[in-house]
Amino acid sequence: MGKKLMEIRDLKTYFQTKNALIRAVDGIDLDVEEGQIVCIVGESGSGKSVTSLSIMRLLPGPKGRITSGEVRFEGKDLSKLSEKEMDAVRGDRISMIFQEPMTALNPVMKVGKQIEEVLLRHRKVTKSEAKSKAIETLRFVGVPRAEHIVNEYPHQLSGGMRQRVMIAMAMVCEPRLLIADEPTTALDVTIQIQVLELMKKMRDERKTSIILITHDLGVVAEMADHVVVMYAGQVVESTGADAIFEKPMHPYTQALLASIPSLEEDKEVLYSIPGTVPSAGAFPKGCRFADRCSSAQPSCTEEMPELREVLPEHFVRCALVPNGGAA
Amino acid sequence: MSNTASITERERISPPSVAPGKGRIILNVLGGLSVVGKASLSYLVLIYLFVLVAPLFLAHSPTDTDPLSVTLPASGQHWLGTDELGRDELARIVSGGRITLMVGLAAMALAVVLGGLLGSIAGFFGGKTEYVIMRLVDMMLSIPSFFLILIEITSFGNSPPVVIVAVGFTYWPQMARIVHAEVMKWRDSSLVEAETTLGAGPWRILFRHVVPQTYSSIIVLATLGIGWAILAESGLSYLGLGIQPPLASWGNMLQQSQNYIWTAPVLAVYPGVFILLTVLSYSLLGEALRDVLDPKLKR
Amino acid sequence: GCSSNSGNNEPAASGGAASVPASESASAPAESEGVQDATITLATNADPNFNPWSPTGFVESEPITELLFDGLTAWGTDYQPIPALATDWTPSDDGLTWTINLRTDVKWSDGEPFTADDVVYTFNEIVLKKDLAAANSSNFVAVDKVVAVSPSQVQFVLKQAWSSLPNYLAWFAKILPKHIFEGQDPWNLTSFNKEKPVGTGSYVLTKYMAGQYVELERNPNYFGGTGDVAKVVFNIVPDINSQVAQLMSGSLSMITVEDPNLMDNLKSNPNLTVNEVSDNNYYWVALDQSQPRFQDVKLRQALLYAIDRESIIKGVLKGYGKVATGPINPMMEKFYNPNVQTYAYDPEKAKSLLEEAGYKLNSDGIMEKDGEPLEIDMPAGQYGTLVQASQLVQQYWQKIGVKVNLQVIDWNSYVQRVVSNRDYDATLCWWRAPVDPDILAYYHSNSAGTGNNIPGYKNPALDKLLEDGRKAKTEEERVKVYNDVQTMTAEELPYLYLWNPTIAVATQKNLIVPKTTFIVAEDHITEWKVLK
Amino acid sequence: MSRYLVVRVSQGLLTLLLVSILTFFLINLAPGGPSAIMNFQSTAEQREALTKQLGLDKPVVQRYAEWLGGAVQGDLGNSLDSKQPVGELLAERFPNTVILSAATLIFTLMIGIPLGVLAAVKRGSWIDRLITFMSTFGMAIPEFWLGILLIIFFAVIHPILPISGMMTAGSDFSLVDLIKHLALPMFTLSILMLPNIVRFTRSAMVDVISLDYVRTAKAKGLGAYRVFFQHALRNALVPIAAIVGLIVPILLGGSVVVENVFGWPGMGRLAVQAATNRDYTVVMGVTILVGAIVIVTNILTDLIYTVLDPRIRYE
Amino acid sequence: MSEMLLEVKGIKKYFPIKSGFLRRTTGHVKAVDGVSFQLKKGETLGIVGESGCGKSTTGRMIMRVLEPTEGSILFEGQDIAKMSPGSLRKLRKDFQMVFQDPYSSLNQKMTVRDLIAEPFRIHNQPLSHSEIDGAVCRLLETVGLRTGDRFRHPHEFSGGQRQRIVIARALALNPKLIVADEAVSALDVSIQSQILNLMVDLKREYNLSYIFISHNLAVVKHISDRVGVMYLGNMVELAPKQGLFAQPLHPYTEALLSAAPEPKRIERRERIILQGDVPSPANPPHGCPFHTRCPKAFDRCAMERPALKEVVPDHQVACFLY
Ligand SMILES: Nc1ncnc2c1ncn2[C@@H]1O[C@H](COP(=O)(O)OP(=O)(O)OP(=O)(O)O)[C@@H](O)[C@H]1O
Ligand SMILES: Nc1ncnc2c1ncn2[C@@H]1O[C@H](COP(=O)(O)OP(=O)(O)OP(=O)(O)O)[C@@H](O)[C@H]1O
Ligand SMILES: [Mg+2]
Ligand SMILES: [Mg+2]
Ligand code: NI
Repeated sequence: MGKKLMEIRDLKTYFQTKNALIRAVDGIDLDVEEGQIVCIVGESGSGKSVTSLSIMRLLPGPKGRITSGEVRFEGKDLSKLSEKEMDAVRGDRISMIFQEPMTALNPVMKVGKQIEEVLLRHRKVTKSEAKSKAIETLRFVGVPRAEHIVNEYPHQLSGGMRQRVMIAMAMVCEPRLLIADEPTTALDVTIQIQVLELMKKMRDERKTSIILITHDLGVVAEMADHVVVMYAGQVVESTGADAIFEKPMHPYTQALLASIPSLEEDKEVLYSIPGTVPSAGAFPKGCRFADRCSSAQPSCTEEMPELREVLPEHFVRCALVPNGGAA
Repeated sequence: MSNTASITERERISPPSVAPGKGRIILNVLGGLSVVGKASLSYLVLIYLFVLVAPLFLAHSPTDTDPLSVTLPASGQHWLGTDELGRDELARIVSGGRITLMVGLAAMALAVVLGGLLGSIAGFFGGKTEYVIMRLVDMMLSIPSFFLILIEITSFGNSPPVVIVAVGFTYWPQMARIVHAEVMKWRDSSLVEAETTLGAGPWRILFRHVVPQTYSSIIVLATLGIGWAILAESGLSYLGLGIQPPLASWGNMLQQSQNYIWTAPVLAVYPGVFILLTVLSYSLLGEALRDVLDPKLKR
Repeated sequence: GCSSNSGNNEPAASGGAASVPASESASAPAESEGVQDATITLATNADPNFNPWSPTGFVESEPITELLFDGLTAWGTDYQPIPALATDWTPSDDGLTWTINLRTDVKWSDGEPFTADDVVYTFNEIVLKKDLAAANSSNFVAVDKVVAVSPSQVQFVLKQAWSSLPNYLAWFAKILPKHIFEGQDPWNLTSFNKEKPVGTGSYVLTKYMAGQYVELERNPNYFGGTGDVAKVVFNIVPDINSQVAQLMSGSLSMITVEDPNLMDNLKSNPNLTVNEVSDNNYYWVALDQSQPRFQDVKLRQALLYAIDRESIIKGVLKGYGKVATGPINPMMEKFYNPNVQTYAYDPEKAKSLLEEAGYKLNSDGIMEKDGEPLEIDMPAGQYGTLVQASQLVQQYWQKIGVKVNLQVIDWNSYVQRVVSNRDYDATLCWWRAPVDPDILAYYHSNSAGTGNNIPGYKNPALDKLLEDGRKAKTEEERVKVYNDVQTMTAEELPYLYLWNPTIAVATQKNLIVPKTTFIVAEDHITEWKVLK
Repeated sequence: MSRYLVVRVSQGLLTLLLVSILTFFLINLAPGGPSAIMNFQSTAEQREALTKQLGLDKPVVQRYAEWLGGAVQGDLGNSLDSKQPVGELLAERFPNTVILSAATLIFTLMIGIPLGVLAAVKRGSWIDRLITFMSTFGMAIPEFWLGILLIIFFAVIHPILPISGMMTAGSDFSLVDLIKHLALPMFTLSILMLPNIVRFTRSAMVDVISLDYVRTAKAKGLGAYRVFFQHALRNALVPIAAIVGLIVPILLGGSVVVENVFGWPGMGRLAVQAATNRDYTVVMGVTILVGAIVIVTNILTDLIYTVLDPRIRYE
Repeated sequence: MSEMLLEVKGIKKYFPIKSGFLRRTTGHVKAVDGVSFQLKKGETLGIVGESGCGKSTTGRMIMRVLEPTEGSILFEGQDIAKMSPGSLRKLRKDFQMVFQDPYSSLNQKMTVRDLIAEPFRIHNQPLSHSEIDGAVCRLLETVGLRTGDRFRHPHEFSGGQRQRIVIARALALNPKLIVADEAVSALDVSIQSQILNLMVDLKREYNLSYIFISHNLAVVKHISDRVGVMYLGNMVELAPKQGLFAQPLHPYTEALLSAAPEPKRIERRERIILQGDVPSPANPPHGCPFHTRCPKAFDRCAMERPALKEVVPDHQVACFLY
């Protein structure tokens, strides 16, 4: 077990909208060790992106704010830093990759400049040093003709290239932590695998920790050391990658795995989870998965279960899972 | 074997609903307006009621001149005083308001119909039709509206219908452009494809499915446009080209009052303030509607 | 009459001609020291045309051409013709030839000498050339031709006797330089008309910025001596409110104010002097005489009885005006005949006259004759106060059961409709003419339909009187004829006479000008005093 | 690119042709006539002579053909009123309108863009509401009314600024003098324009601010200034350039009234004079010139796009 | 499983590239460059391939919402590619489409009832108000929605429910063929299976045929009988699913299958990681479209384009290796 790089404790991020208080992230615990890839999976709207934005303190406007909890990173609580101190962390110690490589790059700025900008902001370097470093980083992420590409605009690049530029931008300052929010969703499978391999290379060669957000269990299986399953703003299961696929304990995790078709085996009928995710503005009182859960008990709707360590390093939020596992 | 759970499940949905009438929808929209929007709407409702109903209660006719009591200050007899020919200012404001508000509405109605029709046809059918219509729009837009109105009015005289047509006629290209852009967004949409695959003809798709998608932009634009039309009429009146006496309009009252700016400046205040408030209300209402109907809509 | 010009604002710096001081209590200009070489700033409301005869030169040009050019005669402050380029003028016995002697010491501003040829050229080649249709040229229909007798003498050869010639020669009838115009199209000579006019007047043009200002400087060679004013700048200010504001703030030296509303206001301003002057001007309503119904004098009288002119003058004109009794202005004391039929406001009388004429109120409350309701289409042109005045008339007439459809149209369309097509039932306008009783052009049957006889009134008896007036040799004769004319017009009402307005010339306190209209004052600019 | 220009320009010319036909027939079929002819005191004989002099006795179509023939060769004819060549008249007035419009445009852009950015950045706050409300307010005031109020204020109450014309009559040109004269008309016109710019900037910025790359810029640790001005505003400039293209006709239209109120010797005043005097050739000249300006601005804004946004390229 | 329903022969779609304001055609996007296949009654054909390879374009041409540039589409023997709009409109009820984004393919301003009744109205079916209502309710029940919700608007439904509405609408006229273009891609994983199950059920119940377009190999494998693999406007492999997934012949199919992440922590067969990006369809390479990225390419691949040919019974592939 490696050294803890980041510890998130009971993070709550709420959005105040005109009609309701949206509890997008509702008490999350998350640990990231050095050189570890932590995957967060969960359905759309379960709070994955908001978690990452909360870490980065990039929540939109006055609406959304961190209500409580702490984000300990290298000993500092990020949620307590001033905006200026936070700026120094962003892009340097922690950096981030977003889902849409097209829109995440500034369309009117040359690619090279966008990378250099980070260096100029965080490192004492001259422009030309920044440029050569940018080219070097682009080469590292496998961009051919890097010295030409720096002078091109994002729209002149293909999707895969753009995402690599994003990665280059994120790693040019050699951050300790990379947060990647669905970095490959917009990419084709054959390109996706290239990008995923690249991220592995980053972890292996630079010991960067990665939080990888995805809803694709295939990607999780490919990449994760540790998996966090989110549902309705909460962590419902959190454990090592092997355990999730071999012994999923939370009914939601189980259902999820059962409901996706696989290339390897043929399922006559897919399991399907009835109903839909409750809306973040109106969560039920008890277990948030209760009304879709096939094994739900009346008590489930009454009381919110705790996230418990049922096996070593295996946390589950379900009242029905006994300690020691074997649901 | 079918997974019946997925087919027959009864999903959690709030209580069974009945068909909401159009009225409900309108109420919902109005209810969603911001405070400023509601205030503007209330002002507009009141002012329309005022100009429609007030004549029943007014003691004076707006055309009754009295040379011996010109530019009187406000009094119990004449609540807003009298104008340069001794006519009751309140009665003039009311009857001028009728005309002004009517010109605004009618001009905009014309612009909406003409612009909406041409814009949506251009946007939907594309090709040569689009080219011709949009060139026409370009042409209209390249004559600054004021010049065009100026020429139209000098050409056809300045009876209210001409003023309405002239003002409306200058606004339709703007309308057409927006509607064109909005409709064009839908031209290749899956909505249109879906309807096509159902076998619907192009006109049905255009008017039943695509045009309704642009209603909110049209409503917003029209609301803003009414204010613009009212201003345009008053600008025309300033140049002596708007609605003509003995008909009153706020614009021509303002224009007349210019001659009394040194002696009876209050004559310029009443119509000016009414124009200001009305145009302001329309604009604010338009903004508020934009927020409710289509938060993404931009000009 | 009224000249067209741009915009609908009342022309402020307008070229009224013939007026007398309204109040004789002129505090004589203090004999204190004047400022030599002063600059004064006047206003005009549009870009001028420097050609005084140009058909497109109107009130905006007149105050400027008045300073740039001279006529043969000019107005005295008593509105009698005084010598200008002419030294004296005498008619022949039959009245058909006027012999005029010219000054010999006059030079054009380009140095050329002024001679009889210039006069001959101006009249024969410009004014009397029908094809050119020079402005005001219709005033000179009685002139056959002008002959140069010697370099310093010309003869005006007339078609009929015309006793008013010297008066009309002072009325914007400026002499143009032959050496510039010869062989040129006078209207297209923009180098003269728009850029560099050459005149004999007291001032010469030094700078003209289109749309901005016209700058004149004292003509060093002017024959009439020099005064305090070295430089006259005409600011081109289209908006009357701006003009007034500029006057109040001191950046204009003087403006003409026709709007009675402003007069009290300006009068109370301690920095301004306001001279009230009356203008030879009367407002009237013309009723289309080609329609039989308007040929009935009872109807015309009834319609005049129905208008409360006293109240209009008191209320709307703020007292700045007098009820007009006929075509001759009381300022022409000698010719004015006060003892004519008058029409004090009397709606009852109006109604009974209508009844006499065969009209009855119908169920709609409208007067009706033989099933025809008395409905009047009344176009009103957007110019000055015409629209407002027409609205007042409309209201008065409606009170006695006459339905009036008022149609306000822009000035050009109005002229086309009323003057060109004579397509109206009634219309309200005004005439402004030289201070002279000769009104033949506006009343003679010959000018019905095509000329200035707008209503198209035809009356052989009146025609005869007017012709006699022109032929009259002595003043007594003329007085008698025009007295009769006034009696007849008052009874017959070829036009419904409304009022004679009083206008005002407002100046800064430190500028002392003769108490006359703007244009006449300009003829006497050498006498202006600019105080410290 | 050059082919693109050729096509744009030829389309512009076609538009101008249509504009000229529309204008010519409208104005010529209008009642009334050139004020030379429509003089109240003229006799029928004079009117007839003048009609002939001005060539107005010919059929309208023939006159249009003649006008077009001249216009194609760069001869817009002579004013019916002053007899000056229309080209000269326009050359006299056009620079003045340009001075007023350009000053207004620069002024409004300088004030409006920062205000719009501020409103967008502080979206939802009271600053935003205040700015939005003020700009709406500006859109609701009849400009001539505002002009008159300003005249009263500055002429009488505080006579510190000249209220008419573009230079002190009779004095030599001086920049200070020009700026003083410019102040009021420019301010009035700005009140008319500012709302457009502010709102448009705001909405363009709001759009951009919520885009991913602005978030990326923040995620890179860049400071607020760099994020909003280097990244966001730079992108928002594309739609703002578009509004500048749209605003030019509004500006020229608005200047008609403002030029009249403040006696500014520009094309707007010329146009109103010409229209009321039925000075057909001048009306045509102004319309064509204004149309051409609008077309040229549109082409220019399209070209500016390519500078502002590398994604846009015209072949 | 014998009767031929649809026969697509060499369809092509070239989109003109119009540049800038000029609107001049400066080239063509060869979105679909000669694709042929057949579909039997009751059969499901899956089409996979990377983004931009022409899957949707193919689907839309079959629906005739796009005019094919070339080729013929025989639906029960009639060539719908050449049919007039009028007669086509009548035939349309036989083939329907389900779109990727149910939200944008539904008129937001209409109630679900009106939306589902729309096909009846379009085809002027002489049904009374209550008959239509009944039909709508039946359809809603078929796809598993509450009939009481029929007066709601689409935005009041979740993604999966909206997709059901779209399916109900497609079913309204008893079609024989449904083209589903990325019908489940926009849905959450847990909802996706609901729709897939529904589609399978409906197919059995109504003997429907599907053309199921997706980039998700696992989903295609789950639902299809046969699978076609497209690359850059070409069909590179077409085979029954068992054969294709067990024994991919085309190097591209091989790479695709190996790159697809599997939700399993197992040792997988050797990864084939392709180099570079998909070429642009506006400027496709000469010869085999895949040769620029193909690990097994040889000289001939750059020279000529391989045709789709049957190398194993029922298994067609376009590659010179076979
Ligand atoms: N700006 C916002 N205002 C209001 N609510 C928001 C906002 N951003 C997110 N939310 C809400 O927060 C909840 C969590 O959203 P989040 O984006 O984290 O989901 P996610 O797990 O990333 O989903 P996806 O897989 O679709 O990206 C959702 O219910 C969403 O509606
Ligand atoms: N209307 C159009 N005009 C021009 N090009 C088009 C048009 N529609 C599609 N294309 C182009 O045709 C090619 C094929 O597009 P298509 O949508 O069929 O791909 P696809 O396989 O469905 O991709 P995806 O998986 O992203 O949906 C693409 O390169 C696309 O850019
Ligand atoms: Mg997300
Ligand atoms: Mg597709
Ligand atoms: Ni006159």
